[in-house]
Amino acid sequence: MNPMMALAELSPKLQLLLPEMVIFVGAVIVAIRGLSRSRSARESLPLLTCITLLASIAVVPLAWSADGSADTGLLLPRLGRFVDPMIAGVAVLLTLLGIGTVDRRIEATFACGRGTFDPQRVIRGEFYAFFLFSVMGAMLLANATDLIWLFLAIELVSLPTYIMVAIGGQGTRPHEASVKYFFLGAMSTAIFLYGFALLYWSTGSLELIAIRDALAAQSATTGISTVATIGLVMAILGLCFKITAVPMHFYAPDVYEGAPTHVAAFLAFIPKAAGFVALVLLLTCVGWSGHSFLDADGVRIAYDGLPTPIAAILWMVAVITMTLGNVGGLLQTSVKRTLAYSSIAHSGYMVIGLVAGSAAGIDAILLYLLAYGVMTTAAFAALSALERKGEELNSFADISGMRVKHPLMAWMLALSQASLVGMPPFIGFVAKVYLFIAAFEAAQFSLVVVAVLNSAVSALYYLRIAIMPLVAPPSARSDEVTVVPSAWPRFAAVVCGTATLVMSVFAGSILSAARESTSQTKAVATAMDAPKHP
Amino acid sequence: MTTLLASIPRAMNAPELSWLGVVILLPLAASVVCALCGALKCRTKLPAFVTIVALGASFALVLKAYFEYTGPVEVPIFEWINFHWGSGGKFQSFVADCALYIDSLTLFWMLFVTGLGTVITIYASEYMEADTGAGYSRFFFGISIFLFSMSALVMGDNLVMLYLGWEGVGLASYLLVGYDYHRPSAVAAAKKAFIVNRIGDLGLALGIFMLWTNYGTVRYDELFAAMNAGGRSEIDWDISVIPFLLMLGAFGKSAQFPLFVWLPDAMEGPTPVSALIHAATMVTAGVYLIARMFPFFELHQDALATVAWIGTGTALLAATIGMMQYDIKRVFAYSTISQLGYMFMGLGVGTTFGACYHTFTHAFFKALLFLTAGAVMHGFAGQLDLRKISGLRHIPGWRLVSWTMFVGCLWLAAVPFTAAFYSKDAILLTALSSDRWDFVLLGWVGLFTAALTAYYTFRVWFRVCAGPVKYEMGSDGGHDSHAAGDPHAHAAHPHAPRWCIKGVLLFLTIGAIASGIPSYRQVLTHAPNWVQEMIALSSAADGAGLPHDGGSASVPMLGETGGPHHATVLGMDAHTGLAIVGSCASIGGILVAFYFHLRSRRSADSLAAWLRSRRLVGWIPDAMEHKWYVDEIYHGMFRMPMWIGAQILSLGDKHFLDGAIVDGIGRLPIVVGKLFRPLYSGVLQGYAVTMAGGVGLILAWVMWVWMRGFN
Amino acid sequence: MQLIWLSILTPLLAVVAIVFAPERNARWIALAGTLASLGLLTFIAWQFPEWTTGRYSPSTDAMAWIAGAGLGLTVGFDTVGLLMALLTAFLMPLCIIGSFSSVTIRVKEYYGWFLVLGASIILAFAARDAILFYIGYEFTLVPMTIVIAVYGGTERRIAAIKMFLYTFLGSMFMLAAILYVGWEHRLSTGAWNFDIDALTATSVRLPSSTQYWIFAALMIGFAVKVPLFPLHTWLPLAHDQAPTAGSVILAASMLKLGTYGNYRFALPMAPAGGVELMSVVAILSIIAIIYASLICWVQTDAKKLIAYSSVAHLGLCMLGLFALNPVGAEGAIFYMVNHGLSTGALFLCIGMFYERYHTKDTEVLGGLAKRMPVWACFMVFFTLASVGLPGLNGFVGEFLCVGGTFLAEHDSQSGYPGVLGPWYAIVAALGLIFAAMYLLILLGKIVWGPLREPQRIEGHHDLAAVPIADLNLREVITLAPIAIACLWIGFQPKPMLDAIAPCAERMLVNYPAQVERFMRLEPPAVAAGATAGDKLGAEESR
Amino acid sequence: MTGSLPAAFTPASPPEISIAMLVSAVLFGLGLVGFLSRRNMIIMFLCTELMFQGAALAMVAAARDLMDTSGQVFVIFILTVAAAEAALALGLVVLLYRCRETLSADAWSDLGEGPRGVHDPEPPDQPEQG
Repeated sequence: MNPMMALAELSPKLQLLLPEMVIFVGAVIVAIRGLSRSRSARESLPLLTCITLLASIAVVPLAWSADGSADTGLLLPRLGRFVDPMIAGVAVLLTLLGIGTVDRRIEATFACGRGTFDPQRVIRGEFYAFFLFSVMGAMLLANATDLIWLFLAIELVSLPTYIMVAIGGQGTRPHEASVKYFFLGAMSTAIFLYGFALLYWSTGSLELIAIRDALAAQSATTGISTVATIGLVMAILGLCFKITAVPMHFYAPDVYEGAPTHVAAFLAFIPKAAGFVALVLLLTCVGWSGHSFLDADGVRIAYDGLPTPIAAILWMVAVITMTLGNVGGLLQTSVKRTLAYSSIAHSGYMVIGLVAGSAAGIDAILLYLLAYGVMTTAAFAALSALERKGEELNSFADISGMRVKHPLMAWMLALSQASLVGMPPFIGFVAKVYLFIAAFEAAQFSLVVVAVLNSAVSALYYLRIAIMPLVAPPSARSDEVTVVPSAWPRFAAVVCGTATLVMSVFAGSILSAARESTSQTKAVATAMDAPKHP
Repeated sequence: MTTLLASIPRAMNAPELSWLGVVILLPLAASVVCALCGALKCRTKLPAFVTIVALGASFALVLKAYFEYTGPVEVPIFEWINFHWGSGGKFQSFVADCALYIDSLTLFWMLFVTGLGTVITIYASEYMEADTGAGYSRFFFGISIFLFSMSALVMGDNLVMLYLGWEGVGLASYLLVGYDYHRPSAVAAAKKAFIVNRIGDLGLALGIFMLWTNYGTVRYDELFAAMNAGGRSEIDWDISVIPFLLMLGAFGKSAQFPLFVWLPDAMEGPTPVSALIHAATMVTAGVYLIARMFPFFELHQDALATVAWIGTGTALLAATIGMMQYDIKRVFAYSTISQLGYMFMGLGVGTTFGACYHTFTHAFFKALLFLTAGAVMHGFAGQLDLRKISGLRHIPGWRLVSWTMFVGCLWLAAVPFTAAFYSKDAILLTALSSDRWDFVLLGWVGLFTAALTAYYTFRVWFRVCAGPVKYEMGSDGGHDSHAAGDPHAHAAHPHAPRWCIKGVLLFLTIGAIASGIPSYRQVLTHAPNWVQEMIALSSAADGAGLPHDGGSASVPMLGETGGPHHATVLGMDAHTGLAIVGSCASIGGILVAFYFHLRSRRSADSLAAWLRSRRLVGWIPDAMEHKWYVDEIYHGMFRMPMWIGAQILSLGDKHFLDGAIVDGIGRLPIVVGKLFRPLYSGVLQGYAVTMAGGVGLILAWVMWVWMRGFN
Repeated sequence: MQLIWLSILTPLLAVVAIVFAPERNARWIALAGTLASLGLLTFIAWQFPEWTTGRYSPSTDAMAWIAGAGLGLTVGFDTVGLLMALLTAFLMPLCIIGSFSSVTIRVKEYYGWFLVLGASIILAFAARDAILFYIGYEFTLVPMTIVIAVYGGTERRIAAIKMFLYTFLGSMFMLAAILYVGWEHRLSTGAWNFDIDALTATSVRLPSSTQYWIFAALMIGFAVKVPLFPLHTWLPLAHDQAPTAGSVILAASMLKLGTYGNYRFALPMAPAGGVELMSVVAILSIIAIIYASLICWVQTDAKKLIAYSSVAHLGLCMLGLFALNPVGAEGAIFYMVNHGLSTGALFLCIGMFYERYHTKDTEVLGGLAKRMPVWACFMVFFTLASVGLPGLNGFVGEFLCVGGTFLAEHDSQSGYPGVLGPWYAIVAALGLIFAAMYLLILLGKIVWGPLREPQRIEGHHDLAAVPIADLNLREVITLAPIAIACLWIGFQPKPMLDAIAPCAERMLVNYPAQVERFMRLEPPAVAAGATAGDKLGAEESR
Repeated sequence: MTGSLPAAFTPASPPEISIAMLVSAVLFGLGLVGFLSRRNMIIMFLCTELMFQGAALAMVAAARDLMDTSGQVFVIFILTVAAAEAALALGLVVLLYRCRETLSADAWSDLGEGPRGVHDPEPPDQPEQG
């Protein structure tokens, strides 16, 4: 094959990867620039990261300008169009969270002249490069065409995060978090990898579209084979690690608590988004009932729905995840840990979208991911904007009476909790309602009931985090709380807090964007447009 | 039981008579002025004058209406509670407008209500003068509100208007009984009056609902029309229960057994209030209600009998209690209950005429008695114990009070040729000449009660007005706060009443005497009794004793040939016999009182001591003095168990329902959370085992499902 | 529609102004904001075209919010909603005025939250979209929780948290039910739509077993809010701890969201469920009346007493609604407005002496008529209004509620058969006696009797030291409008009754047939177009 | 990435594939058991590598069975990723060893809610109710 022709054939695909390429370039620049002797150059790294991310958002329209004109081999051809900007957008805010935190001690040493510059002791460049790589991995996932891509992208998301946890902050707690995160992450990777192998064995292909067709063929004759089922189950369970869902969620409280706050915020969103995108892709191969696709011959093939065991497993995962997350959250005295449990619980809610499937389910997941990203970032941002004697805020005593000294952060924290609990009119509420709508579409009434009860239970601890800073009197610990030197975390908190409210106003457009991105091809009507009762 | 069914004339719609609304409006306007006076801290007698003028004008208007009266009319004023649904048919609307129903019964009642109201207000303007200022305004505000409510009660064209007035007079009673609010006893009495009345009101309200659900209307005219149209024949459970419910309301307002307990306590109010509200007018609202709704009391054969029994029983009970009271006002209060018992007995045995006539006469003489008692109280700094005042008529300046009280006592004792004699006679005659043996029995009980009445009435008079001059001044304001600021409060000598009080006493004496005129005319000229005529034209016509279109007279006609031909009393012609027996009873009672309380006062004490020493009857005097322990029984039977129950509920609400159940459910998630806590041990391998175990379990489950075959 | 949104947004604009204004001006801005809102609503009411029809106005234009999910920003009033919004808007400025002296800390926040609270409540009453209603309904919890938790009594945080969690849990069920109905709507029409009328139209055609569950879920949510026995335990604590103005709005408007929800959602949406559960609800209401009344009797805390009396009074209101005939419904809706006025005013009165003495304990405080005669007049007046004295506002509602219960017999000739009837009414009417009892006992303790004044607790940081004197002009201005409204409504209930009547009838439009069916114990009728729902019901039962 | 193996390769018979799969599963299982039972971080890491290789073997076997090269391509990537993880793991282990002078994973259990976990300096807030 002529290389030029191959390139020409590839070009539509490459065009789709424009945002990722931008990030890649940015990451390389950041990594190199991090070694600069110039302090200002090093301090400009977060800014550079932001610019990179914003640039990648900016090229998203460009990437999809030739939308649908070529066969890109994508299962959900427009998924990236929503997922990429979403991930990059939240990542911009996540970048702001950590400004001034990474390398702070070393930089301080340099600044007061006690140490000489040593490129081996400076890690800021690495950190932001890893940051960008991880984000890039998450964005790449949306454009995955086969299992290899999927696997590599997931690993690209994960591997940098292991390091980020370890190097993003001070003390030994990040180390412990990192080791737990890494080892358990490796185990989960092995699990889904084995699942991929079985899936490959059963369907004969690594390409998602081919897998879809093979599974459809299987289910049309004898039903999806056992090997495929077990492979899928293992893949799902392995990915559950990324989304902190039962039974792979146990690491989350420890890691979130141990990780630096801004990295915890990162962990709460980027791997989770990646995991859900991967799960969406995997399950789209199996297909939900009420969904149909056009095969190569233009024949519409309707999905039979998830195989019973998988549907049942997802159902159980959803129920147990949200329940365990919420009841676990009740017992905590650490804000970060509570937010970790909240993260678990929210994954449980989002799994409802996976169970529900269909277009509405995926839309709901995307909307919920965005909402969750913004509101949990708001909470973590409010925490990371403050410190107590140079240490991160963690216990409830630290935030008690925060209003007195740091009213704005107190309000933003409360705002984020209100959104997390699903209080109207915040975006968390809209997302939750839409999730329930999706569940109704799939006649998953029991899940709605469980989720509703769980929302009420979760109110117990969200309310505590919201009320503590606003109402409780300042404690001895919270009197010592000061703002971090950088104003950016505060800015991020305000932006995210405001966004929880503003986004709900524009929830309609966000949702329609999400919906557009999940339609399989232009010709295929989604379940939303053509109602059909299961 | 009367079987006689009068056809009640339909009312004409007369919007042109809307000036009658002014009768109600005037007291309301007066109340507003009084309230303003209070708010503006007026220190003059302006509130009293305004009230007097307003009430006088009301009375004048009622008089005008009386003279122009031609037949029942309905006067619409404005729409109050009024709405329709569906097609808006008979059972698809609720119409209780602010409108007036004017028939002779209304006018009869309004005449003495507004008349006595005016007069007693004049009395009060002097009586309350020590309180000039906020209290004065408040008092006359209460009086105005009362007159407003009473007018609404009597003149309203439907039962909801009646209910409005009914509750309104209760409110006025509450405010006025509790006038002297810094005394806990007054506050308690006011509260008790309102709450006990509310129990009766419940019956009334339910009766109204029952009428409405069965007849589709609460307007008198339509209700009567339904009755005329044969509504009485459809006797089923919920219709026959109507009179009993209404009766409960009447018993509450008119202080009949078992709801009479509030009235004696209500004497905590200023005396003009006792005279106006708790003797002359408000307490007769029950009589009015039954008279007004008389046809409905014929719906159930036992309804009127129940009224009669309760009335007679209350009359006797109250009389026995009244015999042993030492507080003058309380004696009069029990006499009021007793006399109201007579009225109910009259209603029950079927003579609305007798009942209304007795209401009429009673209003005058009982108001008179109360006002004399008030004068005593006013002069003696709140002293009301009849053991501590004696020989009043010999004290200068008190002669008029003594003699007007004497007149009042004579009337109350129903000595022959007094108005009360005739009115009581009308009731007892009907009872004694009834076909029913139980009514005859009730009649005799009534006669016996009459003797008791005469005794305890003159016990007061002989003790207080006659005998040697001897008195102790009251300790302080006593029952009326007004005396607190009175310059004479702690004076050693009583101060005699001035012209306002005296004039009113005189006027009421004349009124009491004059209230007998209809009977005198009847006896002397055989002209129809005025009251009887008034009643006969109203919805209570069945018991008026005059022949009417609907049937033949089976009720004795007073003054005709001496009663029905078949009825006899002690073998004599019923009328004559009753006159003789009744005279004997009252005079006998007076003589006994004379002996024990004037001639040989010590013998009364020795008799009581002797009685007390007997084992069998020793408890009776104490029981009588303590009102037969009715309050205590109520307290023990109802209030206490309910209070204990309420305490238990209160604690249960706090500790069980909220503490155990709600908080327990709230803790449930925390408990569940604690169950799973060991899984988050913080040990890496622990997590790995749990995760791998979870995955293994799920895979095992999938395999198991696979073994069983998918689906 | 723009006007309505404006009336909701005006207080919010005032909040923005407060944030940037100096603290001393916060109260005036708040007052201006609420007055502007009241003015706008009055104007809306003035030119309201549907007073006699019970229909929504504006009737047509819908405002899409999230089109795909059928969520709209559609607002509009029917007369009931308008009346309730007016009530709220009427009480808001008075609450603001009443708070001038009682709030000394975090003043800007206080007024800000109060305005948000008002806007949120008005939004709930104005919403024509079920989810929009839910937004307003649920968001009230946030400002109220903060108002209680920051400005309340000694146990304020527990009280606030309990209120929040309890009502939040309840409303979650309600949300699920609304979404379910939305789903049914989607099944039958193919599009999501949460317009209340559309949902109602869908829901009434569902099989009765489905309606049963819809009704139950909605009912749980609203019953917590009302609150209905035995879900009432959050209320006394919340009222007890809330600052005065918070109590006023809580009692007057927030609890009414519960009854309003019944009127707007539970009853019209699930008539078949309504008839099956109506005796249960009625019995619970009656228990609430008697139970709460008895508890009131032994309360020594004036505010708790009034709080429990709210439970009893709203029990009566619920009973009226569940009489399922126009009289009861009319009475209940009428009562919703008037309970707000009289109980709100009572809370204001109690707040006024609390500001002076820093205690609400009727055991240590009493005979205030001597010290504060003007206050005593208002207190007596509003107590009497609350007791249901004819001629004042409370009477009409109470009377019609009991009357409606009375009428709700199966052989009623009113065209609206029911299953309650006289016995229910008699027990409920006992509550009227109890109401007189406990309220007069309260009066007897704190207004009448010899003067008893406690030692003032000095240095109470939350409360201004208001001199112990009679009401000042500001306080009179706070109470007088309510008193005038009470009197006016008591004497002229006709306009309001006329306005409510068509709404009451519309709410009950499906009931006569349903009750007939229920009485005859027919098998549930499957209406046309409900087949999909049937299948779903079957699925659910499996 | 799809492509067929040269025709010289013939599909393996089912028993052979089953054996290959079984071996891969055993490999995976051994890795898992080792991961769960050992405390030494380096050995734990090696066990994860074992699990990876189990998956890789399964992939190769499947590719052989399917006569498809893409599975083998996948294995190359798996090995690459495993190498990356190894680098990461060793770096991490060195870091941790410097801190605590031990390779035992149990030394790192400060976080968590178990008996050995570090509890927050402050007792929990007052009990909440619902």
